[in-house]
Amino acid sequence: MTLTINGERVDLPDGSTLAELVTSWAPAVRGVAAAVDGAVVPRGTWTQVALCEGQQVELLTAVQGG
Amino acid sequence: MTLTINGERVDLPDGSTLAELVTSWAPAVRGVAAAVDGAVVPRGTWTQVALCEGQQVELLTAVQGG
Amino acid sequence: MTLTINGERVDLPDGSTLAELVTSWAPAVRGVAAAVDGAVVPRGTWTQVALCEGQQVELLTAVQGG
Amino acid sequence: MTLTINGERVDLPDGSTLAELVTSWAPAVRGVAAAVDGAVVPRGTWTQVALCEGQQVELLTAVQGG
Amino acid sequence: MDDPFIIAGQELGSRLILGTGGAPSPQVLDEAVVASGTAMCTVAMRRVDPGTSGSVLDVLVARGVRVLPNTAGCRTAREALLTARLGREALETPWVKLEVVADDETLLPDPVELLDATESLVGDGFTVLVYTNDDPILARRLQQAGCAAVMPLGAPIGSGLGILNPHNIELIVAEATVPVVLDAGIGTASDAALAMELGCDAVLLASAVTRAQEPALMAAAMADAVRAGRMAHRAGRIPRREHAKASSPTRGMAAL
Amino acid sequence: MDDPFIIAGQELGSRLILGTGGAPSPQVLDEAVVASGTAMCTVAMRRVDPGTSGSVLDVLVARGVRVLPNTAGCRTAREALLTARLGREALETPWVKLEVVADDETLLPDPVELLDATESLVGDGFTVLVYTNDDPILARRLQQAGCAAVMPLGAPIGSGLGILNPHNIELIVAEATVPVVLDAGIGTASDAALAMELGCDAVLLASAVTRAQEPALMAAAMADAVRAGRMAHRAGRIPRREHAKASSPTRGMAAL
Amino acid sequence: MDDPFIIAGQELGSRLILGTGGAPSPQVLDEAVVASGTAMCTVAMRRVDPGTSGSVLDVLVARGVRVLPNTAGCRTAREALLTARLGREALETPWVKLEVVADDETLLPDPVELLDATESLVGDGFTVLVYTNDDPILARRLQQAGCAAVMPLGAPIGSGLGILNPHNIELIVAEATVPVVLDAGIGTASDAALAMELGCDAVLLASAVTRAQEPALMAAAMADAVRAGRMAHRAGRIPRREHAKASSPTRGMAAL
Amino acid sequence: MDDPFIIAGQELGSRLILGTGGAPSPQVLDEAVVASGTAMCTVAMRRVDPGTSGSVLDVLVARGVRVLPNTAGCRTAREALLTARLGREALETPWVKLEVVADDETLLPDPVELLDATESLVGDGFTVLVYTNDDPILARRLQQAGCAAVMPLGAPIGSGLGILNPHNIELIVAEATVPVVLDAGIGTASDAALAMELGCDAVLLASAVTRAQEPALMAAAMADAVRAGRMAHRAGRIPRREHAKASSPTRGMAAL
Repeated sequence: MTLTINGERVDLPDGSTLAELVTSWAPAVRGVAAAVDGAVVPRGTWTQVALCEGQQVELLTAVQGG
Repeated sequence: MTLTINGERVDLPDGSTLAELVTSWAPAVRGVAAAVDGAVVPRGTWTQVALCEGQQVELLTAVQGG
Repeated sequence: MTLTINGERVDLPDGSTLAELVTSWAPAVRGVAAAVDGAVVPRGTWTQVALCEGQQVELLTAVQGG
Repeated sequence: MTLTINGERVDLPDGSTLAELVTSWAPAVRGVAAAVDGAVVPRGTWTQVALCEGQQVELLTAVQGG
Repeated sequence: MDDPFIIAGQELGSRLILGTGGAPSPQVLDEAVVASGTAMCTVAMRRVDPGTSGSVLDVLVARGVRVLPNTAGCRTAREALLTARLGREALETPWVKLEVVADDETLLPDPVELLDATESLVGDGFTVLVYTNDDPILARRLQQAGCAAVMPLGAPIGSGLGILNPHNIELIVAEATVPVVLDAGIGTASDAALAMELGCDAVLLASAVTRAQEPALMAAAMADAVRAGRMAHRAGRIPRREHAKASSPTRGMAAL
Repeated sequence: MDDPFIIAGQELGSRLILGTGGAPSPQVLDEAVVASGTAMCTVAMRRVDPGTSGSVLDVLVARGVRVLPNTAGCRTAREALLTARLGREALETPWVKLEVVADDETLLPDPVELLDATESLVGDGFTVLVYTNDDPILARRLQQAGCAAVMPLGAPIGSGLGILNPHNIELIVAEATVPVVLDAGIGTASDAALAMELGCDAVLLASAVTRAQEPALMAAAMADAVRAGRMAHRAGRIPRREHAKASSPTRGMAAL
Repeated sequence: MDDPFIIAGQELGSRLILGTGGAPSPQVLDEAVVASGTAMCTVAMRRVDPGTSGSVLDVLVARGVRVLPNTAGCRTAREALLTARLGREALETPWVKLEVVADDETLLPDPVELLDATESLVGDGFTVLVYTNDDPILARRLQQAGCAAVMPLGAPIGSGLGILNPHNIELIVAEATVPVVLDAGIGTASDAALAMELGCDAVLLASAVTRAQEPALMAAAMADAVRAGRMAHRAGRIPRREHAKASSPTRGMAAL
Repeated sequence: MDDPFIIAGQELGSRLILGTGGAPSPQVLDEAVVASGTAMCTVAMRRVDPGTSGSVLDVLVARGVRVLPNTAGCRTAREALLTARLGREALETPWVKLEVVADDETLLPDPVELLDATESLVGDGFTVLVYTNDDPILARRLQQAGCAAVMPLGAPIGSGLGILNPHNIELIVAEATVPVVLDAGIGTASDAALAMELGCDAVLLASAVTRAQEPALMAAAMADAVRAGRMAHRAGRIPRREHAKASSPTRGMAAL
């Protein structure tokens, strides 16, 4: 299936979970937050969240700023 | 009948019109505007506006300011 | 003999020395300097300086300032 | 004879006067002043001032300035 | 020589707008109006006082200056809208100087109510000259809401502190799509000149003239100052230099 | 209306004195002189250049303004005295703008040489208008030495930085026994107005006008600014207040 | 000695809050954090970059400073709310530095969106430290909306212009019911000291330190400056006097 | 970390020099000296008062700070020379803070007498730290005359007006060949920090500390402020920018 992750189109195996995505995508899980289709997904539920075709996923982390 | 004009309770003969009130109240009609119960009453209609018991009338004019 | 010390006329026994004057006049000798008739007199010479009738003596010390 | 006029070495016929020099040198006499060997020479005396070998002559005039 | 000063399509003959508040007498006000050469004066709307005869209008009408009613004293958009409508009715003009202040101590505009009021008055057909703080973003928002002129303060009303933040006034001027009128804070002539040098189109002041020791003389001073500042803005000032630059030639010195 | 501006018994028709240095052409200078309404202009004394025809004098004489020779470029009292004498001879005037600067980078006055020069020139019969720094004590000394006008700087010559230390100018004005002319540093109209508001009797400027993008327009601006500042000074400005003061009545509000 | 600095019931060990933006490297940031003695640093929330290893968090966590996520870059209340929630989720803190700017040129707050966002975030349980302009009325409104700290700018972000309008900062401090943190505009140590002397409870700065030629040294300077300004505020400065007042006794002079 | 502060070959352990005038009691002075961390304090020379016991010297000697006699109150070079000699004799030090003021109202230095006095004292073997106005040329002359430190004022003594003309202080620092000490005018901590940021080597103040409501606390504030200003000067501040510059990354924003 194909999703948009941080603005890039990405192919993932069907049934992938948000937890799997974060692990593969982020250098370290610490300090990372995820939003799917504009809604924040609590860290504790990532393992139960199955991703679907066409979803917009945003993975954010803290950077130097402000 | 008794009305409140510019914050003062005033007795007026029944059937008084706004035009009569303004004439008696204001030194000069020029530069005067009237509001009855919070609504502005156009000058052109003053003669047709009969005042009623208990109404709140505000008669304003221009003064030195800002 | 009579001298002027710090602006005041003062009587001193004949033959008084500057050293004697300073000792009697100043609470502590430390930080005191003396001028006689407008000339600074080095501390080391005070014992040899005999005062004379009519001399102007200034005894200064450090005070809080600027 | 040779003089220094406004910093330049200039040859003049013997017996030249300051008046002659100014006339030949300055576009207009108005607003001109002359100094010979560091002394100001009043305008009225220019015709009587004979220049001599080696003198330093300064001819100044008004220019735009602060 | 100067380009015309135009608000909402109407040309005004002077870049100095005079507030009439604070004048000790109609006579003094009249002298100040004449000396200022102003083309428009503000007035406030207050309850008719049967006792009084004569009015500020007599002075202004006699001198042929445009009368601009304000909404001074209003705290909410609702009050301002009603007061503006009464002013329009009384003075037969759709122009209004919109003031919506947050309290009587600071007399500073309430940004939220001010923006609401601007939208309401514009929607009701008013030509809105809006008194605002010096926030460039609020000024932008007020222009998007359709105001005819944006009038930022230099300092609090009546304070005479001049222009506390010229940088903000420059930012407002830089992106303005309507005339910018420096309103409030002016204390003396050099403040008014500075406002114009910053690029403002006009200056509105009251206390600086009406409460001066000699109002008419100060009014004349302000007229000259506004003209001076406007010309200086257009003339292109010399740059500021950290170091000196001679104004007399350094060549051609005599050897003395 | 204004009281006359008098130096050494001579009334001058304008409180704006114009330095002629920096003007790109005699034509531009002429336009600036006219627009400024000045009654006196400064000139420098330099070596005659046989090549050139025409002179700044042609412009000034044609416009009927008084010519004030300066001693620009002089570093010592001796040089200044000789230069002043040449100026007096060339222009047939005992008036001189005395400048004795310490170096070409800062163009700041040398206080010691300046005081010596003032004493020498006064002794030699000159009417000395002295360009000085903003030190109130040196200004006092120069007046004791007999100068006809004391001319403190607002900022370095040609810097356009305005008046860097208004406090010193106020101190100088407060005890002055001769006219005080703010000389040097003016960059724009509001600077000139401020100088007059501080109590100066006149303003002398060159670069601010001659090097502006539009010299004649800036000259007109300066003329208005000097007049504005003078009137504001005489009119008695309102006090600065930390807090706002309403300019519209707080009583008589409608209950809306 | 000093009274504690408390926001939302939490005491912070330093009145200097450091923004981490602009540091050339984590190493330089680490040195600056240590030198500043700060107890809280801001961070921005941005998309994960798979390439990068290590993070600003490593530095901050290692130094034991509180991490304050901001909403930099947000233009609307909606964006700010979502970004704040992501920051809360990522950093497990309900504290947020709320920024809602109107554009990328001025980076000035949008007053309307900012007030909306404050209400939304407070309603959603956030502890809101809100970056605002220097309008005392907007600051009042933000406090009424429940912000935990109001953080007015001294000048535009990164400008280093210092505090352009101290008068407004004083007005904000005078009526504040929550801590006031001077945020944005600080260029050098004296600016930070001035902020504290005006009565601010703390200073937040980033560029002044991270973009200085020597960030760690400037961080140490800011730490001392904030402490100095705070003490000076509490010590009660001498009044400003127009005239001099001798600091040495005028009596007891010798007759020399 | 900082480079040493050296006058005439002697290193001083602090860049804050404290004037002792104005302290309400020796006890308060002692607390202020300790809190300031100063290494040198000024004293005035006055007639011995037989009545008094104890002296400012007891405090200073006990705290091990260097004592610097001044010539406060002197109006002429002659008076200053005699007073300096008495100070040298009394305190056994060739160092002197030279003051020659023109009057008691302004307490401003008399440039002519000051220069004469400097030449005389240097000729007599003194190490002269000279209190002067902010004229860069006079400062240059005093250095040519051999002073060991030049100490320009920021504002009149005891006025607390801060640094009225930073431009002049920068000019003095730029060409100084001896340490520059900002003396007089400091009112609060940010003034002291600014002095150091302008490049001064040290700050000398009295009233700002001794007449503050809490002298010891203000002394501590000044110690931090001087250190902060010095570090900021060395750290290289960010440039002033007319426009904002983001401190958070503009890339990597989430699409929300």
